[in-house]
Amino acid sequence: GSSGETAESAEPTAPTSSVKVGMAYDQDGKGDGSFNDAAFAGLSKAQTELGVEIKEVNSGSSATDATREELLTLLADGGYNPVIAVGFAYSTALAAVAPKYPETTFAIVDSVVDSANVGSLVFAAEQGSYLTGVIAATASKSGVIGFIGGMEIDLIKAFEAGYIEGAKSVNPDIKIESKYMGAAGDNTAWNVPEKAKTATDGMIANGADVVYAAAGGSGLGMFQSVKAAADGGATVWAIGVDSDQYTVPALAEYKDIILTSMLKRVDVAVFDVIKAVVDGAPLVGVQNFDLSKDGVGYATSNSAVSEFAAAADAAAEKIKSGEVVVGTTVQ
Amino acid sequence: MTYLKSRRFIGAAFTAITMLSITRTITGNGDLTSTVTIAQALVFASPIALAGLAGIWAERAGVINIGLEGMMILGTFGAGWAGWQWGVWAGVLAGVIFGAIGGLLLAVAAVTFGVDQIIAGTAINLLALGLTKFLAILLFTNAPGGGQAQSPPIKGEIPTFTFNSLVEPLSSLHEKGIFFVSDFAGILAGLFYNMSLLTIITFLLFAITSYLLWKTAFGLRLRSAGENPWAADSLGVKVVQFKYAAVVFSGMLAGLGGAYLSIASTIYRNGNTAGRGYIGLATMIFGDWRPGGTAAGAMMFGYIDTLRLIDTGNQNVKGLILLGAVILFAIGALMLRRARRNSAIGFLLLGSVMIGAYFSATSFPPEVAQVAPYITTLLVLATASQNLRPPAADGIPYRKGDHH
Amino acid sequence: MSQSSLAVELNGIWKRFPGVIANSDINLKVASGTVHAIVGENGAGKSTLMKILYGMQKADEGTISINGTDLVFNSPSDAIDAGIGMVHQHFMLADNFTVLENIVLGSEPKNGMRLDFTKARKQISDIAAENGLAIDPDILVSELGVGDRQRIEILKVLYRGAKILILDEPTAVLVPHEVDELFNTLRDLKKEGLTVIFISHKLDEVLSIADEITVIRQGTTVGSVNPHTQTVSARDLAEMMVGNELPTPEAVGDTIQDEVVLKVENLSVFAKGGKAIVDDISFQIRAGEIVGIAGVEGNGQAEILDALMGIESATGRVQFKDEDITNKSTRHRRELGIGFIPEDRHRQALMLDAPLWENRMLGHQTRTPNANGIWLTPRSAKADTKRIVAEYDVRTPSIDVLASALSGGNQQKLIVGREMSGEPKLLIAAHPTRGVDVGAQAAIWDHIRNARQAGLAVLLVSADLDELIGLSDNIKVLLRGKFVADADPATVTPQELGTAMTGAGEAA
Amino acid sequence: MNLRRIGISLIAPGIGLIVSLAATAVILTVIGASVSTVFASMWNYGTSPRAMSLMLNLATIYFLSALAVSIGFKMNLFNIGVNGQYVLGALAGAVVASNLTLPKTASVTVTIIVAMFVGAVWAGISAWLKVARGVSEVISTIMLNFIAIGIISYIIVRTSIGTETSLNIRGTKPIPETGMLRGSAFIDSGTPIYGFFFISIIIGVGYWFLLNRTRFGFDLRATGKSATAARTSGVQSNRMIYVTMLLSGAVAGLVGLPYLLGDTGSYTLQFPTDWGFIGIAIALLGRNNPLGIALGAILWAFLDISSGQLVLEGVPREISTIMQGLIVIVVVISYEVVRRYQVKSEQTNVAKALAKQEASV
Ligand SMILES: Nc1ncnc2c1ncn2[C@@H]1O[C@H](COP(=O)(O)OP(=O)(O)OP(=O)(O)O)[C@@H](O)[C@H]1O
Ligand SMILES: Nc1ncnc2c1ncn2[C@@H]1O[C@H](COP(=O)(O)OP(=O)(O)OP(=O)(O)O)[C@@H](O)[C@H]1O
Ligand SMILES: [Mg+2]
Ligand SMILES: [Mg+2]
Repeated sequence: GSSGETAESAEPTAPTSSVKVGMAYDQDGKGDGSFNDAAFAGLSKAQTELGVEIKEVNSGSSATDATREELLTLLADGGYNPVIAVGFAYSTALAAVAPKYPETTFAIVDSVVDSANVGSLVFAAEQGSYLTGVIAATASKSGVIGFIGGMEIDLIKAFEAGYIEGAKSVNPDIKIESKYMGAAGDNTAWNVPEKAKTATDGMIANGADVVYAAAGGSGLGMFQSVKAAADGGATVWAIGVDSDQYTVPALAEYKDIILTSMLKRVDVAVFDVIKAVVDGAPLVGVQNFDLSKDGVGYATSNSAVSEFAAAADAAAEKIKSGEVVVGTTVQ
Repeated sequence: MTYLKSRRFIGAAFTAITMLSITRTITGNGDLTSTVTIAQALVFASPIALAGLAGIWAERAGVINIGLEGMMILGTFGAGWAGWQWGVWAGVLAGVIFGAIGGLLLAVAAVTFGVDQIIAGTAINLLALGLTKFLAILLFTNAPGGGQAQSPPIKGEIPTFTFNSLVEPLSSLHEKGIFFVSDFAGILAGLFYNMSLLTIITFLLFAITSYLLWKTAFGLRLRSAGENPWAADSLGVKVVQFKYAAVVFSGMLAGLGGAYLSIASTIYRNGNTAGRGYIGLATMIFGDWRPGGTAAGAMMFGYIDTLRLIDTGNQNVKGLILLGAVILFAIGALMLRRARRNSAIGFLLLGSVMIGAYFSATSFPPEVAQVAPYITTLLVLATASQNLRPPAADGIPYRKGDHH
Repeated sequence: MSQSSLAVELNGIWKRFPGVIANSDINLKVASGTVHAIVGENGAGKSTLMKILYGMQKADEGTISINGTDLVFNSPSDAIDAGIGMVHQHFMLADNFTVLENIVLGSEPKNGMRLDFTKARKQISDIAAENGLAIDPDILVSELGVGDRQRIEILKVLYRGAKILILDEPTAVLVPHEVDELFNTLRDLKKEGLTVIFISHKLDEVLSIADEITVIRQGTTVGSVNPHTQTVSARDLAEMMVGNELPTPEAVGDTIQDEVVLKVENLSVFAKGGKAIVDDISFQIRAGEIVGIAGVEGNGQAEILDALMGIESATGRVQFKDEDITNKSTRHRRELGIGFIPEDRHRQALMLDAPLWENRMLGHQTRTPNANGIWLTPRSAKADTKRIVAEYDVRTPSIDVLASALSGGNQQKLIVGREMSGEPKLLIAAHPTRGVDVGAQAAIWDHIRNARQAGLAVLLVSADLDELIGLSDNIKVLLRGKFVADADPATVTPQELGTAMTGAGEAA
Repeated sequence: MNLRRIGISLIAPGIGLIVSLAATAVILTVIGASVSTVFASMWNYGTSPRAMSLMLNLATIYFLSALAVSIGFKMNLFNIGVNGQYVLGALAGAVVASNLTLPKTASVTVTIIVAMFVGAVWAGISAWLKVARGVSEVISTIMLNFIAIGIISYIIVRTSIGTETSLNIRGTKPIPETGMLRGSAFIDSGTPIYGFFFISIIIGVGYWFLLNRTRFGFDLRATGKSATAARTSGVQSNRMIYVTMLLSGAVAGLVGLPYLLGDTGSYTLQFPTDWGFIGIAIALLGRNNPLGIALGAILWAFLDISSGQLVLEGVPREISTIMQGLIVIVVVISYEVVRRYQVKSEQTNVAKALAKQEASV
């Protein structure tokens, strides 16, 4: 397959590089408004700033480890280097492929693959969530806050755990309501904004005035619910996740109720991986994107958050210094 | 007849509220009958109810429509796409039209070509899934706010209505916690709280269906195509035309159900029907191929989903368990009175198990609520199947003059 | 009467189906205000002709003229508009609908969009009262018996204001007093000026009610007789229908042995509502004996046979030789050596879209030559199918063709051949020669007689009284699920038997 | 005669393939891709050794799933519940296999038996509901699919059976290598063909024998062709429903095993859950005939695998999903049309042949 597909190559004015980046998303791929799009943001930044050629693929809805493996193989065979696998679902596949292409640099997001040429990009989501927990608890007047999770899996539970711990560090008596949109294995959990809306409605009805969602596409429902409550005169806030959702065009109409977002800088990590290859010093091994590396954090694009920034920044310092160690499971 | 029916309806409503009220009193959990719960349950129930209603139309005309899921998917897509382009009402229209196309395809395969209806419906589900995913990639990938799996937001909103003068006094009555009265008040208020125009349309479609199918000549002819198409043909009824009309309209309703979903989430997303077409089909059987029962079945799904999601302190699932037990005991008692001892013992036993579970556990995992509607459906069908009366020629391919 | 105008005139009607010519050049004239009977063998083309007249099927050639005007019917509505109504051989009713709904369907009285139930109810009760067809319009049809259903069918037609009434075998399912009621109704209708076209196999009935009789043979009209002016007997009509002398199965010597093969005690079969369809009957059949059951269709014959085969649940006791088989499965009964020729061959005896040789295995799939232990043996099954095809004169180019490709008569021959295979001890047969042509009929009779010689016991149900009398050693008359009389085939005449079957003998 | 029949039976899939290729070509043209390049690269890639190995592996899974569905279809039982049956079967198999310390043959055998048993039990519920309570299997199997997903997540998330198999992935404890059945790499040196590939061939042949050469198979087919005639012939319909449903569920229980024992070694929450629906489609394509199903499974797998190459060409991989959907709908319609034509022409032929015979006599 070498039919001249140059449609996606870099613009003529930008710097050019001979590096070809292959990016493999899981399932339906980008367009989820958070996690996958954050990865894409890093990729397109690399495209414009470094002039690399890019290629994106997705694994489709009934993917198996074998078909994921094949996708990575095709990319590696096609001369793409680095090859970045977005999502922990790729871990088995990558573990099988990476050793066969020692010359290629691979990276995987949200998982650890033990191979000399793989960069494992993991994020201390609990640390970032701790900060949003601090902000939420400080901002809350009612002493009730909420958390909306997508699928009930360990990855998302770490968000919840950090959030709760952060909130309790401010107000030990705070009441936190948590709800997941689907049990583990229920793939619809990421696609049910209307359910997230209901859950948020319920939390607000029970007094919650800050709600944080880590629920992929379902998170939209939280914004809708909070917006509706705010339109009804209540003082309520929503906290976004992954990207800075305050600046996401699709969410523009909810802007004013998005206090902040927990940033999981997949974009930074992706960009770093690409840049390292361009620079000739590939990032391999476990790359822990935590607070100290600015791999997680909170967004400040909504000026309303400045009121609570002091508390959050103080907490951040404590985590960085090791004074506070945030757990990844709900106590 | 009408008098009898309305009396039966009032009786059923009375029993339901009483059982809810008993449960609410024992658990002390006001959520069970609160205004918000009911209002939300209506939102969740509506797309399922529309799918069920779609099923009624097709199957009353003798065509099993297992392609409801696919037609609903087409509806979600149509609404997402047109809603993004031209606003929410265009989305509704496109959802209906896309669903109709799915219906037309089923009609061509099943009515014209006589393909086994379950097979044809399954094929439509497959096709709809592939087509919408593909179109989503084509149309939404580079659109601002869209992605290859989701549309950009739908423009505009469907108006919603709240009758505050009614809701407020009723809601405060609900707070008082009086047996039956408060529960009734909470439920009633739920019907006037945050009611979307689409939900009202759904109600109207149920009323219109009841009227059209059971009170008009048109309905009699349509149903005759599902009961005995050969007899209908011999009386000059244009059976094939009626089947086409019914199946296409069924597609429109399923498409509307899909559009409802997309509009409720303000976007189209791959997979956001989450099997509701199949659930709609189940509620239709549950409801004995009639609008009233189908609406009740859909409401059960919506109600359980709502309680699970607005759960405060994991008490709602517990409440549901108790509610289940109360209902089982009630049915058991009824069976005893009808001298059906074995069934009665079964129900009472099951009820006791649930009571035991209720008192021994402090909370239940959400999976219990997740599967509860499906188990309930199976239980209802297992106890009531013998009394259900599907259209006599449902699923039988019809060809003119083929009858012996 | 011959001067009166013609209500219906059919000229040169042709209708071809794949492999059969159902109607070839049919000419029919029906005077208005008369009852005109059409008779002919099974498959002669009567129903097809009537469906053409009613617009349900289109003739390939020919013209239809109603009251002197040439008309083309594209659908039943056209015929209804022309004042024609039809009561079908198989009732065309929706069980889950009420009587009212069934009657008004297709021509509903309306009040705006709404179906005007009040008006409909009134119209129906008016018509019902005028014609003595009383019935509750709000009851579900599923709760009604055949007599009532027939009344609904007639009401349906009258409700549409039909002036020409087609009745396709209306009496087949009726008990005698219902037949009388029907005939009274028909006479009333005739008095009001309606024209009735009436199809029946019961020639005595035809002679008693018809003003004119047309005979159809192999799709063609072979003649008309006027029973008022000509003296015709049922036998004359029958010979016109068949085209030659009727072969009569002759009873040959007594072959009855001592051994009791089948012993039935107090057998009852109940309908869903608890009504007894078969009501406490007892009888026995010895080896080498043929016991015939005479009765009008629908008096419990099918249920007796199904109960004996273990298909329908029943109370009482059934003993085969020394074994109590009351609670044994159908398969077990078949394996004991009970052959079964059911009434409805398409539904019960054939897999229409399977080849002949697979059909040969049906019902015998556990035994040689079709199976050996759990394994099928297709090779020997095919060889044996060829044997049956040869011995029973099944007209087919090959044993690999689908059963649906054979004509009904040939299908029947295959079934008879199959059930006579493997030396059955007992044969339970319903209408074994129905739809079979004259030559093959005689061959089947010979096969049965030869087997009887060898000790076969037979329970025979047949609508063909000559067949029943000719074959049986013993005839029992079944009426409303009970044996009401015994007849000796050596002495009884078909007329006597017919009388007993209709219950007319009861009073005597 | 037989050649003619085979020819006729190929007409419908042929039409399906042509129509869907044509429709795909139109779509490709509309989106501005080169039709010939896309088809050529699908073909070139799809016939490369590695892709073929992957294809056979995927086809193995699809084949088993379609076989499970078609056992029911043969007697007009619609087992829509293969999804639920196989996920539970695979989970049970994974749990048992991960706790076994037996020699390979014994361990794999036990795993297979457990998976089949669980699949059969789950299907058996529907059989019971149908026979004893008159509940349509279409609805009950769909409900049971939803329930199965709930049970799986409960077990993996909330019981000690589920562990974190790798960062962020929960599943059952890994199966020891002695419990795996990885197969051998004979087409492409790097990609083993599942051991289940051969097992499924055996099952396919067994299925054919069972259906066409045993009494049970005859009873089953007879029930499918005419339930009333079968009953009159001595088939006990209730028993048939139980046996068929249990058998279908048992085969369904196997569907997840090629992947479990050949690849993952653990039932994780990433385990695909929609192979049952694919099985329905392939059973329809293959007309419930094992050879047809095998071809259908390979076609389906070919489209799935080669679409992975398409993404590299900038064509959405979902184009293959559309092709699959179109093939199914066109094929089911053409089958029906061809069947009618066949019946009619056979009737006419018989009549003609007889007329000739008579004339010559
Ligand atoms: N739709 C059809 N397709 C093919 N053949 C048909 C069809 N309808 C009738 N025939 C055939 O046409 C012939 C005439 O059938 P018809 O039903 O008119 O007979 P009939 O005289 O009414 O017989 P019976 O006395 O048994 O009712 C038969 O051979 C029948 O099998
Ligand atoms: N309703 C129907 N639809 C399709 N084909 C039919 C129908 N009824 C009968 N046939 C076909 O019409 C043909 C004649 O059937 P019928 O039962 O009338 O045979 P027959 O004329 O009695 O045969 P024989 O010459 O052996 O007496 C057969 O091919 C039969 O399969
Ligand atoms: Mg007839
Ligand atoms: Mg005949």
